[in-house]
Amino acid sequence: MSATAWAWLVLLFPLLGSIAIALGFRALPQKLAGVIGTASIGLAFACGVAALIGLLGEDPGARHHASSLWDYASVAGLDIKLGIYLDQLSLFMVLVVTGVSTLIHLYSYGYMQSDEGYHRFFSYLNFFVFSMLLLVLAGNFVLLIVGWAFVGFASYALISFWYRRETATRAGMKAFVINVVGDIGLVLAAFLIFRELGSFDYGTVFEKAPEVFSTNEWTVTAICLLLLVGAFAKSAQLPLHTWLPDAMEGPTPVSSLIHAATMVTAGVYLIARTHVLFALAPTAADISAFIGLATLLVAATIALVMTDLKRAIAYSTMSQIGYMVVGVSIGAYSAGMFHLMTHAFFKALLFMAAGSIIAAMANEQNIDRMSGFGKAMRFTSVTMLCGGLALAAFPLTSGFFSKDEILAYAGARGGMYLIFVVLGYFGAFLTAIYTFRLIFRVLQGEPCLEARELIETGHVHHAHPFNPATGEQEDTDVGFPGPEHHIAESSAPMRVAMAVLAFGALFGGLIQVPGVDNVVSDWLDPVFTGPVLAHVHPSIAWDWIGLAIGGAISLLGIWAAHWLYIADPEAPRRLETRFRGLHDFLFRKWYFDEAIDLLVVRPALAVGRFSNRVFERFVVDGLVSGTEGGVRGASGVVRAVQNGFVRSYALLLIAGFAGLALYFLLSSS
Amino acid sequence: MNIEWYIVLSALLFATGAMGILIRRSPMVILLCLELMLNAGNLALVAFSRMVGNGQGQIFAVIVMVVAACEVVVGLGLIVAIFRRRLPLNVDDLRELRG
Amino acid sequence: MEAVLFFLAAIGALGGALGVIAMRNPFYSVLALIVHLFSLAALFLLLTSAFVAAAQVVVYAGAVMVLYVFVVAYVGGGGESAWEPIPGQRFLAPLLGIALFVELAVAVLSSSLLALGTDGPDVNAGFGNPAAIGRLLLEKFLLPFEASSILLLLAAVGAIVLASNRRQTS
Amino acid sequence: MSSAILWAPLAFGLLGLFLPSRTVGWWAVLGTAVTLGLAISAALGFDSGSSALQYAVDEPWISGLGVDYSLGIDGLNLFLILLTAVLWTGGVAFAAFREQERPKTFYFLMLVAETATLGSFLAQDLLLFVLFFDLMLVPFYFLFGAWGHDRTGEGGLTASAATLKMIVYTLIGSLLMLVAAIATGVIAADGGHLTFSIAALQQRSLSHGSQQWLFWFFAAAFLVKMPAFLLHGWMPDAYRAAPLPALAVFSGVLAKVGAYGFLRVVLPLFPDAAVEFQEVILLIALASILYGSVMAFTQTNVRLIAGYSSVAQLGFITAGIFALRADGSDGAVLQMVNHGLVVAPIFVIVALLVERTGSEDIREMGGLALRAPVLAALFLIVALATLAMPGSANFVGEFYILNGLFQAKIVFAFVAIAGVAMSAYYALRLYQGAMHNRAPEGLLSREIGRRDALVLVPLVLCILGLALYPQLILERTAPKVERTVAKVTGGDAPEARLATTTPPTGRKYPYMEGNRPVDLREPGTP
Repeated sequence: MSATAWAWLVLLFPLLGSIAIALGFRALPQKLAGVIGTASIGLAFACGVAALIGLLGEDPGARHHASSLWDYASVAGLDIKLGIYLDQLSLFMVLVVTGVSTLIHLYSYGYMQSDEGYHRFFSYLNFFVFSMLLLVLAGNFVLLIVGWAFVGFASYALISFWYRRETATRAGMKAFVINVVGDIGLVLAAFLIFRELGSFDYGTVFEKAPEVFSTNEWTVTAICLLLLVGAFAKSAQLPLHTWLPDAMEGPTPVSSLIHAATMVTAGVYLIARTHVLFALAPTAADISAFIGLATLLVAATIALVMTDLKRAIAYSTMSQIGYMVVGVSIGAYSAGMFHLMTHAFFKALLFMAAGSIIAAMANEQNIDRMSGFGKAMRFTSVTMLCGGLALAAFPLTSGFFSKDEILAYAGARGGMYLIFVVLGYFGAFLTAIYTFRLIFRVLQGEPCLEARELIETGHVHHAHPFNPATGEQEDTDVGFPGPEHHIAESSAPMRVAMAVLAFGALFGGLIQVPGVDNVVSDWLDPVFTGPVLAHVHPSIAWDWIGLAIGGAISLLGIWAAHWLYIADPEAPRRLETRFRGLHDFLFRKWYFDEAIDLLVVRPALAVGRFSNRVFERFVVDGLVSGTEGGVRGASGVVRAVQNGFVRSYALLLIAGFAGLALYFLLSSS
Repeated sequence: MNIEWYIVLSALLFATGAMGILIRRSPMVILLCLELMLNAGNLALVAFSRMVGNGQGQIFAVIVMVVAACEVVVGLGLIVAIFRRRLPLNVDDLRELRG
Repeated sequence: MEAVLFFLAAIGALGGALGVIAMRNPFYSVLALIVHLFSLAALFLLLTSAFVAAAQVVVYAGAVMVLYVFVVAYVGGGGESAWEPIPGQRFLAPLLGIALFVELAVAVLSSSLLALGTDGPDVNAGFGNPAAIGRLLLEKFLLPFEASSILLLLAAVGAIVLASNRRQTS
Repeated sequence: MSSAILWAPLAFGLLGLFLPSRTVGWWAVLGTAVTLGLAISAALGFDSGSSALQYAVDEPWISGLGVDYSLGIDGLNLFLILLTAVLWTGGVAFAAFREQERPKTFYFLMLVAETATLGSFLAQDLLLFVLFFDLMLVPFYFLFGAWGHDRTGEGGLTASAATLKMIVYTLIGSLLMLVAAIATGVIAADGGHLTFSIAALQQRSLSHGSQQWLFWFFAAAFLVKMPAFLLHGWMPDAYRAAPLPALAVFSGVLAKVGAYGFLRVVLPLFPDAAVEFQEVILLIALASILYGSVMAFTQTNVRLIAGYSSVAQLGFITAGIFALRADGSDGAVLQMVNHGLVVAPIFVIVALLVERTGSEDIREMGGLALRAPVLAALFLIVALATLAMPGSANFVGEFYILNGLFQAKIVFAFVAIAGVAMSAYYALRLYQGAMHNRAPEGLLSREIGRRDALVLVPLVLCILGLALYPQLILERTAPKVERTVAKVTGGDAPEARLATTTPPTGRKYPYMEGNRPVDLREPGTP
């Protein structure tokens, strides 16, 4: 079988799994649904590997194939086929997505077992994987948009999975609407591309773009900026990021899969996919890079003060995606994609560990109330530490290599790009602090009530679940984990998934070590030929110097976190009172939500209210009563004639007769 | 006598009848005025019949008489019915058709 | 002679007609109409239409008018008030009447009808007598004849229904 | 074939009057199903590559006036006829599962309405079109007025008052159209042979001045029918009054007749005026999109949310047509079908929601998904299609429309696309409000019944099927649409200009502006 046939199968299995589970939601036993869900993703991963083997047998320059099933909508000059485009980049993404997804499905198989909505969950999750693969494999911009919107929907459905929680449904809506804004950016970009290049097809577009556009021409810049709207909405970059922290209302495996490992990195993939266009629009690329940089710093500062465990990790995700965006926007494509992969490992892992702890806390997410889980949950704390080390770029872990490669590339470009190096390392310092803030506060210290219960009785704390945002009791009948939700650490599939990811987080970076091996860049680089932003290659020596600095900063950050949260536990509080204004500013997340509320939501609602109360009543109904008045006035005249006097009617009749006779007389003479 | 005299007389009678319908308010008299108009028509028919020397116009006149008789019967029946219900015998007071 | 008779009959017919619309009392109107009908019968005779004239006298001036007289006697005369409730009616009605007359007259006289301005062709003696009419009715116009007889029947039934004593609840 | 499709519902409706009241509902379902079968067989025999009129019937009817009984199917109306047949089958079946008052009259009127609607789609003669267009109103007048709901308790109107309002609005438009239709024939005849055949009228050109006023007379009728912004005053009251099965077909099909009229009548007959007033109509369309969307997300009555969303969707369709490009109009035709397939299930679902909650206020609903997961899933699919989720046929339609608009009038496209974002919000709000969050006290939800599923599931399957293969409609529509649009933009042979054969590939090729190729080469260069 050809590589593209395998790629079609990659798409097919998750879709079939989703449909099978959805249709059989009454008939299938719960376990079987989980098995089908996990197996279909596993099969997709296997097919991805088969496609990889297929591509490996070909010349590196010829490893791109397009294939289409049927004309999806091709009339009037629009060429929209149901087609895929398989090359090293899309296959790389396929492998990352299916690989991580398989593990997270495995984790969910255990984690969600006491949930009433088990079937629904796996159906959605499989659908999400299908959508993500469609996004990655799409052969034209229209299918890209389809995949793009499908993942947005899957994200919505899974965020509001516990649909009786108002905070969850509201967060889902927010995510969906912001994602639609992104979709619109993509749609407009596609229109502009079609106008200039006459095609939506990747192959045609990328081939023609260098011939048609000159560098930094406004059209190509506009295209890139519109693409960035889509990318940033999906990847939670400023200022379209506010949905991501709220998205943590969803079940933790969802946060792990969609809002950490895969979907939110789609924007990075998009920029890499359309690198030809960005290479022609360096200005747009620079804007993108600076927004990425701003996001990484803003998110890192917010993560420093977040008290909600999952939200803190979510802000860390934003920050890490900032690194990737910087990477692919300055030309370090392979490095960006490499960081995407390692981040998928360690961030998925961190969420899994967080999910385990939150389950043990009976749904409490506030880290102020957690402590001492290091002793209570050995396995979880070890894996969490692995993830944390990778996130903090501890030397020789995966994050260590991938993050520094981006910064090394920026350094090699020199000039203005040195800002990225300096602030990137500053961000890394913050990353190390906030990561270990979480780890120290959750795992270390005197065990809290729930942790003590676990240590002493071996039982997970038993409480009715409540909504951490509002404090109200949850409806468990819709599928919220009930009081019997005693899954923390106990399920073997969860342990397997966490162990595999921990291994990846620790050692995944070793496939791309400067001067040693270059698996990722060797594989991806043939994609990024043709127009590129810059032809630079940091020397191996500079790479290692960068790595050394990165390692030092990471250690410094971990030491600072240790000093703040272990050695001198009162220090954070002192700092908080000392810099109250700054703390409030960070704690309120730089007031982004408030600003959007003020600038977008309120005006829209005001317009709606105005339309409803004033416009509809006075103008439209005024038109109605105007019409009505006109009709009534006209009918008044007619009514006056219809006065009920028979003789009057007779008069009219005879008048009409006389008039007609007169007409005939006049016309005949 | 020229036929046109008859025709003009017929027109005059017809106009008189029409005027009567417009002026009078008693349904009874209105019926009478209708008779006037029908008879004006009859006169014209018979005159034309004579003019062409063909008896068919007279047949029409006879049939108009039949119709007039029917109309009278029904009209008078209505008047009696109105009277029975103690409604005013004045067409201006029967105004249910007012719009 | 014929002209004298015509004018006498014409004056009678017109006078009768004016009497119908001018009399306050319906009873007098009915009487005026009888005068009018007799005059018309005379005119018909002048037009050598003997049967129609006879029918006019027998059916109209006889039977129909008796019916009228009977009903007027039943419901009572009762003149109408001089007050005219419809504005303009009193002014427009004569105006329209005159307009109608003028128009009809103009229409007939200015038209190019053949044989207008003649007394009509010579006709044989049997023209318009009952035998001729009867033959026409029963041969050529049998269907209208039957139809009109059915109409009469219906009218009779209708009149009985309308005027019957049965009180309907409204 | 055309005649059979047209008269089948009426025939069944008349025969139904002689049946016992218990069976007349099923008889009506049979009638609509037979019509659907005929429509499907017509679609199967349809020659997809052709722009010619198929299954044409052309008999002189009132020869003195030049009115012909002229029917036919082509790319413009094929799927609208199918849509009509499908939705009527669904709507009548949905009604037949429930007790109706005076069932004989109800189903008779429903079937008369179907014939009238099919007639306005099939008619190829201008006066025949006008006749059927006006005839559509009559059955709905009685259906809304006699079977409708009085809303006086909610500050609304009685059913008959609301219906009267609708009739007054639409009649004004219809009368203007009647005048314009007669005038078109007479002016085009110019003393010669009088004909109202649309194809023949197309050959005769009207002067610019007459085109101007005729255009607006027709546009008035069509815009009221849709309804478009500022002419939608009848919609809220009528939608609240209407009985739901009738409303489902009304909203699903009748609104499309207006948009269809633009393509069938206005563009071919008044091409100059269409170009001249393009921007005015586009402004109206944009206002409909924005206003409909804004209103849809402030309403609380579920019927009105759907109603205002229709205003917005019809705005998109109008905008697509008046992009005056083949892709815009292709998208518009596709979107008419899509929107019909979406809005009718919405009203069916609204009926089910009202049966479950006893209220039409979205604030008094919630949490229904718990006991009705299948209903929730069906609703979700319909809601996603409503918001033109990429991957649905609605998205393809909107994509074509907006692409046409973008290439023709870029500014309008930017404004119109704001409506897409808003549609996401109001469609999800409708779904969420009913299905998610906590149920109000005492609300007893239950799963969709088998019988209602029988109505709803096929409609949803249609949505899904089209989502997978929108080309089904596009490829049959495109040839005729291209000819229609070519007439407006003044091209001679559509093949020579349309991008199907010469895609505008970069600067080396002629540049496309609107639908006209523009040569961007320096003057003087060969």
